[in-house]
Amino acid sequence: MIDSKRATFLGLSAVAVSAVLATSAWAAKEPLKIGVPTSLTGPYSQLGDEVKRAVEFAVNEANAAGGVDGRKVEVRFLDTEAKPDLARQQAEKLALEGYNIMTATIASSEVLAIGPMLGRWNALYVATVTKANDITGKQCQPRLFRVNRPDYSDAAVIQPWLATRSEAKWAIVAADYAWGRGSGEGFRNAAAATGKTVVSENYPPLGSNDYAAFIQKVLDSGAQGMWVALAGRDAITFARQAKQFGLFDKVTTAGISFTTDGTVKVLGDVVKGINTIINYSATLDTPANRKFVSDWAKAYPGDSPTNFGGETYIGMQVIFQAVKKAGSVKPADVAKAMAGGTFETILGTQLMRKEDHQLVGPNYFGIVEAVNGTLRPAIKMTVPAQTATPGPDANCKL
Amino acid sequence: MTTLALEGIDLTRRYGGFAALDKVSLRLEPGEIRGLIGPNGAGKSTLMDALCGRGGPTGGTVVFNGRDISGLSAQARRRAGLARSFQKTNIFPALMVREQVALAARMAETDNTDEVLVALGLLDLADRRAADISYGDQRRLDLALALVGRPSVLLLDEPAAGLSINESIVLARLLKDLASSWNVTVLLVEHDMEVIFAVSDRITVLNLGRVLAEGTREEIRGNPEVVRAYLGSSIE
Amino acid sequence: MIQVINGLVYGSFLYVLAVGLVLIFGLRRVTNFAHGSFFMLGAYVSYAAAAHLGFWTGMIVSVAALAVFGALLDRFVFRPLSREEPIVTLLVTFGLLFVLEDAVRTIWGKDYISVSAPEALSGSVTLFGSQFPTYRLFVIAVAIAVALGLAVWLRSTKVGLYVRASSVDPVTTAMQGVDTDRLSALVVAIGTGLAGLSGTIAGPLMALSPSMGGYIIIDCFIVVVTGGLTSFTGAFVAALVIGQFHNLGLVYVPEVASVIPLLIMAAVLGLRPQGLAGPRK
Amino acid sequence: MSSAVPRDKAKVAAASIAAERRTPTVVLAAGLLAAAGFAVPWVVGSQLALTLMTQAVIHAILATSIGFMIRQNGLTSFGHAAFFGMAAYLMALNGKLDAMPAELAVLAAIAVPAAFAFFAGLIIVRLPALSFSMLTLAVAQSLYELMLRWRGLAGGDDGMAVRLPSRLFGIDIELFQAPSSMFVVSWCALVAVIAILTLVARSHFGVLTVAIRENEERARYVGYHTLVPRALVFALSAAVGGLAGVLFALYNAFVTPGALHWSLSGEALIMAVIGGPQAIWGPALGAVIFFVVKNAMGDLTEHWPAIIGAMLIVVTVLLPQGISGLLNRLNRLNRRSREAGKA
Repeated sequence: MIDSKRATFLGLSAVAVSAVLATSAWAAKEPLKIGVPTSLTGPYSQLGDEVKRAVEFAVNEANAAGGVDGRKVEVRFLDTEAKPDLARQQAEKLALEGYNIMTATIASSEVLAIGPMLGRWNALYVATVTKANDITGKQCQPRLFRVNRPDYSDAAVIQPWLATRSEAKWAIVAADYAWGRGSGEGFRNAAAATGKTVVSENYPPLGSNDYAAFIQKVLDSGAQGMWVALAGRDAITFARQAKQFGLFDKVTTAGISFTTDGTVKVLGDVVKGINTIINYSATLDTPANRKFVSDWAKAYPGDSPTNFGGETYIGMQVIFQAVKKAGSVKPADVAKAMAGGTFETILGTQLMRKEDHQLVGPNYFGIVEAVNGTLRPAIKMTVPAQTATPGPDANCKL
Repeated sequence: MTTLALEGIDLTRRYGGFAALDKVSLRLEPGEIRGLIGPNGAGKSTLMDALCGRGGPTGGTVVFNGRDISGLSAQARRRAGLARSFQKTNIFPALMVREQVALAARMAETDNTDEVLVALGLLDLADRRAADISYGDQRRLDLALALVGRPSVLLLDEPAAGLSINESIVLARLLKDLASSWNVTVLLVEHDMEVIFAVSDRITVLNLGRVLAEGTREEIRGNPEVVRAYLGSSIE
Repeated sequence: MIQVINGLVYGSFLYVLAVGLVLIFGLRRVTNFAHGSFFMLGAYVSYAAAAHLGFWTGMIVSVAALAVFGALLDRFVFRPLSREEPIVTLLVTFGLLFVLEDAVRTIWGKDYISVSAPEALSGSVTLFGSQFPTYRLFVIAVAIAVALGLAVWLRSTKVGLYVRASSVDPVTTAMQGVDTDRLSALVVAIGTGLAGLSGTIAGPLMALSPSMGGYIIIDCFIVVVTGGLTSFTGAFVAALVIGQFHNLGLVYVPEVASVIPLLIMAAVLGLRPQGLAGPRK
Repeated sequence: MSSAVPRDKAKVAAASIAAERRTPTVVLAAGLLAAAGFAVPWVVGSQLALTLMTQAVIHAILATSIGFMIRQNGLTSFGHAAFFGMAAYLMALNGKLDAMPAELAVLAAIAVPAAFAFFAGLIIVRLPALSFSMLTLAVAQSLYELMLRWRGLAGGDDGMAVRLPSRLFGIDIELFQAPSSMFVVSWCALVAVIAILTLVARSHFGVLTVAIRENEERARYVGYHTLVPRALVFALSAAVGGLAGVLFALYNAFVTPGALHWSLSGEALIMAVIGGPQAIWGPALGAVIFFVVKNAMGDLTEHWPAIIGAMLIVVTVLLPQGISGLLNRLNRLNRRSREAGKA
């Protein structure tokens, strides 16, 4: 399946590339070399695949249109296995090989490991799917940028949604590491602000095989609603087991990263009706996004971009436009063009704050339901950019 | 009166309800070669273990050169000069022959590695790995590990096991030589009666964990109880 | 009370996987780091087969396929290496782990896969006043069936006797004229077949991914070592104890739950270096 | 017999002289190799190659520590990353807390894992080999879990930066972080480690521990205590692992729980066995080869795990003694044929 899609896509892009090559418009200018240190193998390889397809799509699209600023775009992927040490090693390798504008790494810990080295490597990095606040907060760096919603933005979305709910007693199930703990805290604050009580808090270890103990605790707690911050494998295992215990039928469930395009595709009916924060969705109805989704479907027939794919594509849009604006592929010039600039993305015109290098954008809340016959998270509520991405992070000193 | 080289007093060891050793006493004069014989399961190896401090707790007392060593570990007994060799070849296969003899020598007061290698005819093999030499050579190496550092008492557990008749004879002659020239006291367990009768000054016979008889070669050969219990018709 | 049953489920699941390791270690003295990958392979094979043939046939296909795989593995890898240091075979199983993961990733893709329980087991029953998924009871039943089956096989057949003898001392058993090579092929096949079985029963419990073996293999080794390396009874007791304490840990002290199996192992080895039921040296 | 004695005496003398000659040879060879390391940055111009080589050498030190444990104790550690990560985290935590000068922290980061291993070793080296392996794994994974959860000070899974003073041992800290100079530092450390371990292995202590590995019971019956030497080997191995961790922390200035994870232990163990731990230098060679091959394969294809795995199977089946085993065998064959030629 995947292979046939790829083949078609490669075929198309080969035609496009040769058409452009014939004019040899970009022969004169230094190419734009993009390095992608991401998870090609290991537990996060599925997410790695999602971002890889988005990067490839963006690169082919740009080259077919004559390149970026008349430059050919080249891309190189290296495997990080989602290990921070390896990510740093591979990013260094990419930077030294000239692929010094980098993006689309999977885990926050990887980006935090890469960040401090960017100056030394004379490189630039744009985070597209990593949420740790520190990336544009305490550990922000002159050459480090982020286009996706950080954790505090997700927290900012919970409260308006929670205010609309009637359930008074809530339980939390979140992965026991920085992100899960942070999300749990965000929910607790939102619950306090909206007059709800949290009756059960559970932080299962990362990579658990059996969630029965936690499911039973939620069932016994008398909670009417449940907040879930589990991702990837954890999300799927938890959802499957929770369904078997009838948990979703008994409590209203909402979450973050729990029901993404990827996990919904795997779980199907199991997670139907679950509420979720949505950072990006192909269902978003703006002209720019409609065009992106339909072009994507041409390149990968029968497929639509996932949330991580969409976010990564935004990152590529920002990089391309910054390069054009800078008229250079030197990381220092591109960084200068990026900081404080505004960019036309599939989510509209967005500002890259110069104070903390965070792209200011909206955030969404929705529910898993059938859209055109396919089950997927669909947007029900939009939280505008000013609320979703509150003021520059005071912890960041650039 | 001279001090005894090694004395075991009322040595007792039990496994569950079974007494492997039942109040066995033994007195070895300095320089003596004592043969220790008995049918399988008589307690010969257990007696060796009890004397050298191997295995579980033992009742009774072990006196070595006039000193009570019952509370000492096996290591301490070896360093004091009570050495033993083993029934199964017990060497360090990966080490060179010289290396391991020297290693054993270091724990003793005198380093006579070369002397021992020469005496046991191992010098030509000194720089070979123990795993690569013949079985007979390995048996002699085992002996060398016990002998180096001039221990005053040697407990030898079937040193001739698996050797050819010729090799056994050479070994017996060697033991006698060593005992007299180095003044070593030897307690020798051996199934090969030729060897036992050829080298032993006195012989102790064990049966069912007790001392059945003790005496010179002739006395033992003539003891009807011993003949019945053990020697049978094999001695003629 | 219901939490105790949950512990039993996880313990049962661990047992089915770990006892395969015990079998392989007993006969070949192989520390099989690829066992988690066999488990993963078993899950994928049964998933693929079940898509066409249903859950139950999928289970049979998976067990059979893994058993054949195990027999071949023993013949072409473990047997030629049986004279080498254990660490060498260990390394080969490491290599196998890499290859299998990549092969599965290539064949079935990187996406997670989630499998539904078979129709007959997808409901739930009322236990101590709460709803409890039938499928979880099925997992306990499978473990009991495997334990009983092994016990009968080991205690009342001649082959079983050889296996027990070989597990304690492969060299001596070989000297008694038992064809340990043929025996090993059979036992390794059963061991990997059990990995296929546990992979199948894992399908409706956890997400399938090429790296899923890594999440379970450490717990399995802990069970085997705690149980005494070559003891089938030891593995059974260890799996249930560790499964139970792990689950109770999740309920009462979730912060340290993931190290509880390690602590149990350390405690057991501290008191009995040979493990719960290992032979005394 | 008496006539044989003079000949024997000559042989005895010759052998002991040969033994005495070895020590200076090792020192001299180490000196030359270390000096050669200084030339490398001039010959290899590429920063990329140098940074890869630096990382390979740091891994080589870790692999050497595991190999030494296998060689001297016959025990395989599945959790050697514990010492590596422990050292790296000690450096990082000290940077944060400013508990002691960084120079002292370097020494502590080597000494603490060693002391820890020594006391743990007194208890666990007596266990059956596999149980020992699993317990080392258990200790390492417990540390991993601990650091993963310690969000306050150690940053949990996000890891923590290693704050260092501007000068360390009087050397500009930049030199520890630039590939060209850090390669030289790591290389010298590796050469020194191998030289020291070689001398230790040839010393009485080294022979004794091999003897205990081979036949612990017999070692006791020639008069040795066997527990402490084994624990000491474990401690020495841990110290070397700690040294690798220190270099890692200096070079990367960043530590995450990954530095304690079993996959790092496993990878280092693979390196050690590929190289062949029967030679002290074998694991280091294995590490460099494994690192280079993995890197090259990773560049070529995302199917690198299959290629690495297949190579691992083939190499171990063909060369169960590792690469050093093969080289030694070739060397012996070569010498034998030369001797045959002379005769």
